[in-house]
Amino acid sequence: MVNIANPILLIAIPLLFAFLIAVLAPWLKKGVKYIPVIAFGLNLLVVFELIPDVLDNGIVIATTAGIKPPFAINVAVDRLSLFLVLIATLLGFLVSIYNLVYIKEEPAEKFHILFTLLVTGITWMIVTGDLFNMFVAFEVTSISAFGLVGFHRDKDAAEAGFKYLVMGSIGASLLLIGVVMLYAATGTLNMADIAEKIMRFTFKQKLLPYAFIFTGLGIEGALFPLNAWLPDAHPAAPSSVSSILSGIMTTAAIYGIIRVTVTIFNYYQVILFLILFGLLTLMFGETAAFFQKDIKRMLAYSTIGQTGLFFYAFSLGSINGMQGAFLQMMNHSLAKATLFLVVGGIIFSVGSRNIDDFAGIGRKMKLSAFLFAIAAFSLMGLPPFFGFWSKLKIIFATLERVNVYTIAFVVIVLFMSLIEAAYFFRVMQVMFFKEAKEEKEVREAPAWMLIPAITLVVIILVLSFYPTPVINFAHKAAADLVGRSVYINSVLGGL
Amino acid sequence: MIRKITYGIFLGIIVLSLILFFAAFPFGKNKMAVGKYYLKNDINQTGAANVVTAVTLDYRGFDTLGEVTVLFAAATGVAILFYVLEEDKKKRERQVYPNFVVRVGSRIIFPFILLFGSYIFIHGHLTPGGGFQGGSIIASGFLLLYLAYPGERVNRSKLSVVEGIAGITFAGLGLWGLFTQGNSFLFNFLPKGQLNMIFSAGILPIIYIAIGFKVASEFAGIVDDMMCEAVCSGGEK
Amino acid sequence: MDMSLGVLLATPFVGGILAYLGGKIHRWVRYTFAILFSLLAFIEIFFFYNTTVGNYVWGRLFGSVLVLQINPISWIFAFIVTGISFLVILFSINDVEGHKGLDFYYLELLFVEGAMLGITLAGDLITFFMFWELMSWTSYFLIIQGGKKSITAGYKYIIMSVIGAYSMFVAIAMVFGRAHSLVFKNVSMLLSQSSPAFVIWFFVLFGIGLFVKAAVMPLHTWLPDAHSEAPSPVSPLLSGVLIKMGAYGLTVLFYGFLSVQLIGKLAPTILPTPLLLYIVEWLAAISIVLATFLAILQEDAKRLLAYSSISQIGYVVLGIAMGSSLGIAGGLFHALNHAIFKSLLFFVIGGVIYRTGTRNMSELGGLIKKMPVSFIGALFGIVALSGVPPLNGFVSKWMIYEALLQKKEVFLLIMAFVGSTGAFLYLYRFIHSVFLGQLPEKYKDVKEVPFLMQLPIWILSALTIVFGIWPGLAMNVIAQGEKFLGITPIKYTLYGFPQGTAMSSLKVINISSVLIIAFIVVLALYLMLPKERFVSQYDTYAAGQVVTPETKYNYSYGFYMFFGRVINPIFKWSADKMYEAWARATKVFGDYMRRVYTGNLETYSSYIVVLITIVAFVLLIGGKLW
Amino acid sequence: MIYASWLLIIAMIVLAILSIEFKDLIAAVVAMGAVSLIISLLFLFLQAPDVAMAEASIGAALTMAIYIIVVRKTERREK
Amino acid sequence: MIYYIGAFLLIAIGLYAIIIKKNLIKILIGLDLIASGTNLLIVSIGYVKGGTAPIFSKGNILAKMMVDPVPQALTLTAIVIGASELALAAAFVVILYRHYGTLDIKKIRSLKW
Repeated sequence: MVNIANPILLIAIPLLFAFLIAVLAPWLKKGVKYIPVIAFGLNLLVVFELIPDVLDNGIVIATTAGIKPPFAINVAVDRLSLFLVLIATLLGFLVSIYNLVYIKEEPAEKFHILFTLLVTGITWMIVTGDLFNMFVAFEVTSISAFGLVGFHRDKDAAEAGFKYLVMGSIGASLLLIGVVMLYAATGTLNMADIAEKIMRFTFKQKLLPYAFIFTGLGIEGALFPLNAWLPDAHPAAPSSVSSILSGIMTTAAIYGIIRVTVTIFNYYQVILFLILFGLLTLMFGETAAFFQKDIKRMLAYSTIGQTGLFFYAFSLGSINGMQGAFLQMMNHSLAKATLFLVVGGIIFSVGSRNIDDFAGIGRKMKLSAFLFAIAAFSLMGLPPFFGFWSKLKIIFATLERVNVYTIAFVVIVLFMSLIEAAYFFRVMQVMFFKEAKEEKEVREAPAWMLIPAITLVVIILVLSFYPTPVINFAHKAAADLVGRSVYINSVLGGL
Repeated sequence: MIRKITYGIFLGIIVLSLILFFAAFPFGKNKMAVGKYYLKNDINQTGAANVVTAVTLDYRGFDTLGEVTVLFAAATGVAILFYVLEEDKKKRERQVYPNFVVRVGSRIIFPFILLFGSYIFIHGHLTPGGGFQGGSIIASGFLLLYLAYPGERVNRSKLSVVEGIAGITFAGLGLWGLFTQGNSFLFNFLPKGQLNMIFSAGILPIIYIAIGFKVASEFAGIVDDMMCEAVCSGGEK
Repeated sequence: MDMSLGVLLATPFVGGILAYLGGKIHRWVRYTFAILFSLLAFIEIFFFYNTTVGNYVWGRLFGSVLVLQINPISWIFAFIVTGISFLVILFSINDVEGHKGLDFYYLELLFVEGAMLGITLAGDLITFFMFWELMSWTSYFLIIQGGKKSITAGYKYIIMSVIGAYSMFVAIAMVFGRAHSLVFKNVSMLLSQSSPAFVIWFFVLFGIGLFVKAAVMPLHTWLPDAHSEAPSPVSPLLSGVLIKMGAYGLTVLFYGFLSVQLIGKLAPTILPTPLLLYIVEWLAAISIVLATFLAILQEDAKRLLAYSSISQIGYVVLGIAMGSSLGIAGGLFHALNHAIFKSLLFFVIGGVIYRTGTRNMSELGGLIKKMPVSFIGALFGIVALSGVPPLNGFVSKWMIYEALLQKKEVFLLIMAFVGSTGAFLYLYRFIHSVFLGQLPEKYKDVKEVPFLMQLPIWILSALTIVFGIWPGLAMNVIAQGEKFLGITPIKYTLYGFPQGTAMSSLKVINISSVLIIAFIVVLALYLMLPKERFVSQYDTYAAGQVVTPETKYNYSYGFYMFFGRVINPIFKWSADKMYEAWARATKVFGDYMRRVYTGNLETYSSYIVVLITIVAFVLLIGGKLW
Repeated sequence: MIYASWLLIIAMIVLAILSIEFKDLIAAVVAMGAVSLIISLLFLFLQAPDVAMAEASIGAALTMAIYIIVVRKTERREK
Repeated sequence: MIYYIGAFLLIAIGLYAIIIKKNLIKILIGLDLIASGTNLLIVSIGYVKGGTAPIFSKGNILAKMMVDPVPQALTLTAIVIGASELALAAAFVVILYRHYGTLDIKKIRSLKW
């Protein structure tokens, strides 16, 4: 009997289909656009099959080459990974539906190939249990992202793509150096194995490889000051790609950092510095977003800010903090993806990315504007939406211990939330309550572009009003992560 | 100038710290942990004489799948960036007359390059070399052809069909192993054969041949895109 | 019985959604749902009269239960919320007819009502905070529907609200970090055991959030803009109800979470009231005086009323912060009364705006003949507001004065009196400029407002009398509430207060009778005595020119300019300007901050290198991080 | 052998520096190719024939070709 | 050890080129140098003194004598990845030149703040 609940299928299926696009493109022509939908639909099935297994056992492990984990590459999905894999696959599926209508520019089939590879790479990065494999997945992700950022081939796209490429390449090299240092030190590449063997190392010995890996992943994960590519690249990419980049790619890189920090290095000594990174990222992202006139650029900066927020929450180091971080990750992924999708539809209709040109959208594109509002509310953390619960958790986790530092942290976080609220409300004012200067014919975006956003908003709403299962799940995921033994023992202890 | 010196010092600090780190793991010392296992069990587990191939394709075959994917993505990305509408392409094409010696010489050499490349990737599991090396050698053969006949182009859609099929072969073999035997991706389900024979090591040669085709067609595609760009839009002024 | 708290809370939300959806079918479906459900909520409130229902658990979150409760204190506020909301919806039907996006308007209106109801019913801090935020942003969407200027006003409102809410949020999180339960009972238990520093922090942070909503100076700056620019039916909701949520929060904070004794322990008590409460009292008193002065100088009728709201909420806060039984009762009663008469006044001015299209007082005048019902409403409103018997404002103000006297806080008493006197000035101005005097030519054909808009005016006018003559009706609940808070409830009778409650006893019926008799006597004298001859308004000369109906001869612009000249210097330093300067500074700073994204690839890569260099350097100097 | 590797590495560093300092981009690219070739030799010294082959055919040949195409397509001199 | 130092220096030179050099092609060379340096580093980590290539050819070679095969496999991957990255970067350079008419990175900064 074929067992569908195998995490490797999450990677193998879309890869197979991506290659299939290349094969079928000469014959199917435009028809290839349905292939990613099928691929991620199948993936979604696999994820749903995985959910009960992971919930029961806490972790699902799959081997390659029929050889036990430390010796061959393995793939492991524990609660935290499942969390993100679910989001990644879901976004991949929905955005590929969005692409059916959205991508009109040639060469469309190449776009679909790269798009499939991008989402696959992200999934890969999340599920892999091997450090070098993570590097490879990182490269799959970033190289497809480079290509997609340059998809429009215009001035902005070329500049943004090149900058992204240079920074991403440096990041990849640094990550590789870090991985290699760990190999030199331990003689193995399996995460669990390294985690086991690195315990005998001193703080000092662990610092340099950690710094390299952190920097490498941090570049992709948009941590300040490594995130300068992001505000250029996200707007330059087609909106559907931006929603994947913003929604899950940075999150996946942060996941990598979390995995490395907690599971491999068990590195609580550096946590104060990580808090610094989180807060700086948050501050710079949100303040810069406040000044943007280009909506996609604004959203990109907001992504930086949100990344900073959940990275900050993670770096609190407590189970509660991590729980908050995971909730915020989920919230950010769903909401930001929705925002980019909706904004893509609006730009599609209005033909401008300037916020001031969105006047009167609230009346002409009612549904889009409504979806935008809900997603923005959730992102800002206004009740009763899902973002509120995650923000609540983050603040509660911070103030578990009340001292000068935590108060200062909270003040910064909340002040930045205020700025975020300020610019989102400004956009909404323009959209809903400002009359358009000239009467232009603006029609609602096509239905196929709205359906993904609607689905995401429905998910956000369901989570908003029924958050308990997710919250409990996040708590368990955080506890598993902090406990470490679940992961390490089940990977090393065979199947 | 101050910038240069400052960053020189910074980079010096980084190099120093790296040296400091690696001082604990000196050059030439045996640091193997999993490596030892591979060397010990290579012959009975994979049957490939070349342990590097065994590691690349079997133990770490999943990495290689990723690597192939990266190359695929890069080739696609280059194709996107250099995408020119078909009609524009034809308009801009122009005739170039390269050296006679180059033209004739490349015609003679090209089959040999192909043969050499194929040899390398077919014997990937026995001798040094493999799909990547062989594939890139074949691609450099294509490069030679481009130098000789700048006006001509490869049929890109056929090239992409080749890469697609090669990729499907790789992923499909992996899935075959997963679904039929062992419940493990990339399971080596074919008989291992005898060491140092061409038909040995199970699925490894097949994968390496697929990779060879894939790498060759992808690099050829990249070169093709680059060259066409250079020629089609009248590059050098 | 427990379940019905959930039903009560759900009523406005369900109504809002149904009204929204119904509006897609026909506008009357929308109106039916809106009116029906707001009325339903109002009726449901009465099932909880004088009952205390605790701990209806409606959810669990982060290991804390989410609880709904109702007690007499929250009942008062829930009563205000549902009552005024119902009237606002009645009023809206004619007023905003024909505007765009009405479905959304009613949705928001009912959601605001639901959110405020949620605040009053909240039994734990998460619920409280959730509805608090919900109220902020839903009311924001109501405010910015009032035209161009309202957008800026709304922006200011939402920013200040969010600041306040976040301050409160920090306080809540601090408690959560220690108690891991946010049910009110546990909170008060925790606070009673905590160190004074912690309690003071909690008090201040939580208080800031409440002060912003209650518009206590210097955190009031959003109010004049928001209240005056909001659509006419929304202003009563804001002024009458929304700022009361701050008062409710303060009551809960002072006497629910803490207690007079506990606050007293925090600092040496040399003053008649504990120090923290004393500071609050002073802030309230300053609000009273300054806002009154500012109200006097306004030209815009709604702005005048908005400033008046700040000053009146000052009385409420002053009363509540007093800590004595009488003071608290006075404060709570004044909250109820203010909701009634301020909504009344806003309804009246809303009707005037509906008919004339302006709210600039110097352009109005003489509307008494055209809009008699509105005039009567305005008359009742201003009489009640200025605290003249027999209307309700008198009783509550009397209670506050008495309480101040009891505590011998003379300065505060004087300030309260000044506020009251000032109220006469601006209220006279209000009624004079709008209803009395010369009717401008262009308003010759103005008619009385439609019936549905008259209805709230009638109802509220009646209520001012009811609560003015029978204060015991309200005292009934308030005393229960005080008992609930653990304060000795005040003694009261239906008509007033017996001996021993305050320095003197009060029997409103007596005063009222005297006043009514006096009124009748004066009226009789007026009717009996010979009258002057009536002359046409225009039978006069001004500087040799014949006065025509077009000429404006009773000037109402700059009515109190002489007074303004005297007090203007005080307002050179306004809190508003300070916040604006602060915002500007933040903006400039942020503008510099974002310049790290130079667009220069070299810079970007150097960031990476510098980062690694730092780590490497740390390693080289011995791996010590600090 | 050990001296050969010393020499090669020093040559490699020098060539690397030259490759980033040459104003003529073609020369820089050629120096880069030489660095690749030396590295591939070093791989042979390090008992890694597979990698040496890959580096020689990919790193030295194909990458070089790409560089040269790009330089021809753009401009030859660094200003 | 000299191999390590050579690799580190290559990496450092590459980073230096990316930071200091303004020409796009030089930046590409810098990226390439970093990648090459990393590859050299990886392979030299796997080297064992007196070891042989990890291939069981016809002669009788003992497994104990071989160098570590894993870094070589990794390097193989890394080389191909580096090359593909470079190809993409080269394509971007061409596109940038088409739009801006220059290879000077200082002039290519229309996206900022």
